[in-house]
Amino acid sequence: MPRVVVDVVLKPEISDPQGQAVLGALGRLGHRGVTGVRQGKHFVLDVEGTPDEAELREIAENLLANPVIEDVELHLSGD
Amino acid sequence: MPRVVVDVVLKPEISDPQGQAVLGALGRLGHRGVTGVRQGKHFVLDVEGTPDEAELREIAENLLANPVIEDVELHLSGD
Amino acid sequence: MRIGVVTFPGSLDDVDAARAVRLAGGEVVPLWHADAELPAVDAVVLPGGFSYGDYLRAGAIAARQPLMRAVVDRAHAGMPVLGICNGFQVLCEAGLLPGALTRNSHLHFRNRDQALRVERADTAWTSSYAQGQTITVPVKNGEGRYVAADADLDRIEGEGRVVVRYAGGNPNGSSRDIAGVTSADGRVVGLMPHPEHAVEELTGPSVDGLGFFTSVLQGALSA
Amino acid sequence: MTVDTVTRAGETPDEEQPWRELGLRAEEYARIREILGRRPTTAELAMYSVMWSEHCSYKSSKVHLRTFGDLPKSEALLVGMGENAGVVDVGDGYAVTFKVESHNHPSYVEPYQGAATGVGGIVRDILTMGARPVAVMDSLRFGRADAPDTARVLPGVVAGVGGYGNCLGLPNIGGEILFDDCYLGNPLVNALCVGVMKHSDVRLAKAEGVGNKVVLFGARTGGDGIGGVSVLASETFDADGPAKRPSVQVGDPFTEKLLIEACLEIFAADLVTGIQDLGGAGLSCATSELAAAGSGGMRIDLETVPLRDSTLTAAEILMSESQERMCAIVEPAKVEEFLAVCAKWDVLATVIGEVTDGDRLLIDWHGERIVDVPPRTVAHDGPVYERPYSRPADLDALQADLPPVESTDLRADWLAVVGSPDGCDKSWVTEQYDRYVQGNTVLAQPEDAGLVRIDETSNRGIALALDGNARFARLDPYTGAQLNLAEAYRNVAVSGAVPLAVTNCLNFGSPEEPEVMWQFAEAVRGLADGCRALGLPVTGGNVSLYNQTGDVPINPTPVIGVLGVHADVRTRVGGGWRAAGETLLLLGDTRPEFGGSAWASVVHGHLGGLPPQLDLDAERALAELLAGLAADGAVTSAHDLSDGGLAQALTESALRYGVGATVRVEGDPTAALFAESVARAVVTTTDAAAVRAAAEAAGVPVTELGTTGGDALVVEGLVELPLTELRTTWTRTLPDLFGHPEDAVGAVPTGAVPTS
Ligand SMILES: Nc1ncnc2c1ncn2[C@@H]1O[C@H](COP(=O)(O)OP(=O)(O)O)[C@@H](O)[C@H]1O
Ligand SMILES: [Mg+2]
Repeated sequence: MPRVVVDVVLKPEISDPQGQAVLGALGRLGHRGVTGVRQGKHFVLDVEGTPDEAELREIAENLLANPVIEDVELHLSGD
Repeated sequence: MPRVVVDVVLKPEISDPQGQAVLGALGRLGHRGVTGVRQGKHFVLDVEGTPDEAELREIAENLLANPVIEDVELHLSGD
Repeated sequence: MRIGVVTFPGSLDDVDAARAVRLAGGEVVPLWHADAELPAVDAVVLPGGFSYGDYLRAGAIAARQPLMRAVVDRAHAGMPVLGICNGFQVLCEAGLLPGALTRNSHLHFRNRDQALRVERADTAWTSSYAQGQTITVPVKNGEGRYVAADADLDRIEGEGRVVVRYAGGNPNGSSRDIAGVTSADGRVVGLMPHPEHAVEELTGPSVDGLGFFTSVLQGALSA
Repeated sequence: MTVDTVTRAGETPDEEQPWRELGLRAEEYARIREILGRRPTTAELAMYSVMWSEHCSYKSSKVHLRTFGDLPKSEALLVGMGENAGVVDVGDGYAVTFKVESHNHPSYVEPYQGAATGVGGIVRDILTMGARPVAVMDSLRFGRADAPDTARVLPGVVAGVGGYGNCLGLPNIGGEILFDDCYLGNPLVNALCVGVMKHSDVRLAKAEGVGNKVVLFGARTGGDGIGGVSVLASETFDADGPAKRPSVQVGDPFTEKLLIEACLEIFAADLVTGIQDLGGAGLSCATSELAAAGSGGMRIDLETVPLRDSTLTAAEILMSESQERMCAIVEPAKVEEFLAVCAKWDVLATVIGEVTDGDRLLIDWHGERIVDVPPRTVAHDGPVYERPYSRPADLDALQADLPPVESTDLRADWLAVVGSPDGCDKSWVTEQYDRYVQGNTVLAQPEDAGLVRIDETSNRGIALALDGNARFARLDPYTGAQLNLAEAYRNVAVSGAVPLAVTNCLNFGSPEEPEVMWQFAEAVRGLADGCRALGLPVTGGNVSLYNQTGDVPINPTPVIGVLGVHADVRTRVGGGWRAAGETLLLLGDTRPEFGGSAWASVVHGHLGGLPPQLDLDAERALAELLAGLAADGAVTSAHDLSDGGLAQALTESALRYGVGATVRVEGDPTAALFAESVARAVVTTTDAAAVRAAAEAAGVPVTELGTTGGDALVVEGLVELPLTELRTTWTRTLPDLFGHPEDAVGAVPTGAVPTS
């Protein structure tokens, strides 16, 4: 597992002004088929040696994400 | 296809201070197994009606990303 | 001479840009982002701020507003356009200027009085300066790091498109100390520092910024 | 789930209700039942519980704050305490409103968003008065600068203050940033906003006119921050940190910017009869306060409130503290135009109810009545406690523990004081704030006061300073509060402005501790007495209690803001020396006063004795002198003496433009350099005789200190400090702790991974 992807998204109950702004822009540009946008962060980590899932989960959940307002998705498979 | 995911990453030749800062912090916290970090953006779009791949690609490549410095990955399958 | 100053939702320095135009002797025409038509103006200033909150990318959403299409068309026809800070970001996003502006290398917003070297004194917006002159104006941004692929930077430099460079320290990690660039015809200029905040002794670190506005006015007179 | 209607509440009087979980006490719950003559509905219970929380009802502090209302009437005061913010006449038909507010607990839980939404909240308070916000300031307290948690909290707070204020286009013109162990588990984030309007533009939070519409505008209502501010601000954190995490809110400064522009256009077109921001307690607060202030009642259809989360219950909607929302009362004929202005600015606006001729606040949910209350009982008739208070048992011992009085190494002490986290250069912080936007900032940090031009033609301006020395207040809260007032007053005066009015943010520990309550009562009494002596009104303020970790309260921290008016900002006076060969004069008297001083703290780790002696007559004389000198152009710089004494002031003035000085001091050198005696300032002039004459006429003592020039600070026979050495010591402290921005990357302190 040389490459790990972590997606960080705002918890559903937290407002997402960035996603709202993108949605508004899409509407004004005539892309009406998109009805919702949430914006998060996407991290690509290069990992060396034995992959330790617990450590990666710890990194993702407590460092890459702000656990107060964000959830994470860990994709160990790489891309 | 009600949900489309778009990941936007900096082109490899553009430096990524955010990823660098994360990497530095990880090192100081003792997570030495991570040898590289790149930070990008992660969009989750809700799409209604017929999915039009060309339109989504246009949105991803020309609005969600800046083609001068960024590459995009479009995941039509949703999550 | 009538100079349009555009207000986008989230524009902040539009009042300042307008004040600078007036102090330089120009007539200000306020422009609204949502209008499709560009009224009769001789030049346009895109001011600083956080248009659309700078959500997505700085300047990205503003660059795709109706009025910007008209501005792009007129710019291609030779109308002078100045983009300051967020306005510079808009011009890059709109494709009028090369390169892109990204998160500062130190990841902080930074506001300081900044020395700049004028590299081109022959654009529509810098003719009041002497080439090589050093001026001091405020810089204030969080996403002001000018970047492009190396080959593109070489081309930009080779074509003499760098208008101003940071001197005495680079505040944001911009490639090759680039603070501002111009279009091939020298009519469109974008820069991260804020000349409109250096137009009065009372409120600025200098009055060095006034030259940007007098340049375009004099250019129009002599044209 | 059945809706808990008013009818149902009447039919099920004995149903169990979670009043305790909502923070109410048994007698408070009983009182609600008594007011209503039945049990409250779930929605009513929600409203009463948030509105009767400490944060919203001031139930512990009210009896003391009344003292401010008893101050003599001030001619300048147009709107007094009790409104969202007080309004002061600053001449030429201009009115100014300003207020400082705390966001301490949210900033500990989530530093960036807590600080950001703190700025957002105070800006809406100012906007609500009808004013255009023109500047912000921030007063910050953190734990020891090298403590690991400070590395987590400080960068986030600073980025949050900057991130929100910068995006609104409000220049940050000053503040404070100080460190002490007592704030480690409880940082303080106090934000100030000031706004300007014409007299005729003053707006009040009042629901008048039967049939007028209630319009909610701004962001959608979500589930974030339900009970957030009020609950967070009304409880003590235990040593393990906060338990309540989800009440954090994410600020959206862009929406707030649009809200500001929309409101100003709405005010200009005279489209509202009353307006209120939504802050702590959200709609519960806005509806009950608007209705209580009016002559009639109000009826709301709660299901019309635009939601971000469709699963919210009625009670949650009423309690939600979602940011960036406002509520207006609009005449029916003006509703269309009102909505059009909002649409122009992309601001969502919805008619949610109307003003009625009854005297009740009625809230319906899909046609069923869920709230039927007298609005005053929610908004104003909350409990009032006369909490017991007693002088801290350790205070006598503390005051008897006298500080050292003699430096054994003046040079080392000097460098230690100016290089300490409290004394050092704050550019690391202030460079993250936009000071230039709007183009009217005449003075900002590192000047003693911020100064903003409010009229480009007449050059009229306003000055502001915020000061809150907590060591003095710990040693003697009565005097400490007055010393803070005196310092802010003096800071405004050195700029050449005339002090006019006072705001405050009182940060204390738990009011349930009698010793904390005593500190609070003493500080309020002190501030009131100080304002009376200086002839200044208190226009408003904020109280933040429960600032403690476990059972250890913070040092009492009354942060005092003083507003001044400057008739012609072109005559403003800055604090830096610009030229060599000018005469340096010290105004005021120095005594060997070291209690609570920076020198005793930094060099000796000592806190004890009494704070410096207060002298408000001397402050007044000094302020009047400074205003006169500025107006006459008689001085080229002025800097007040406070924390760190003369050594600190000389350092700051010299390093500003890199001009040194040679000075002589008389008497005890430790006192001369480090004492913190009040009512002092250093000025430079090219006409010493004129300044002397003016000072003598004003009864202000003058001492000639020396002459500016050279590239060192030389105190003859005592110390010589090259400016380069001083500069290195003064500037490196915060970057060494929190990262040198020059190091392109990887300079982020451990534990603070910046990913936003
Ligand atoms: N958090 C802050 N925000 C804005 N300005 C600040 C902040 N902290 C300090 N400053 C500015 O730095 C300068 C020095 O601060 P300080 O030593 O506390 O001033 P003073 O002694 O006049 O109270 C002042 O101009 C003050 O306004
Ligand atoms: Mg001061």
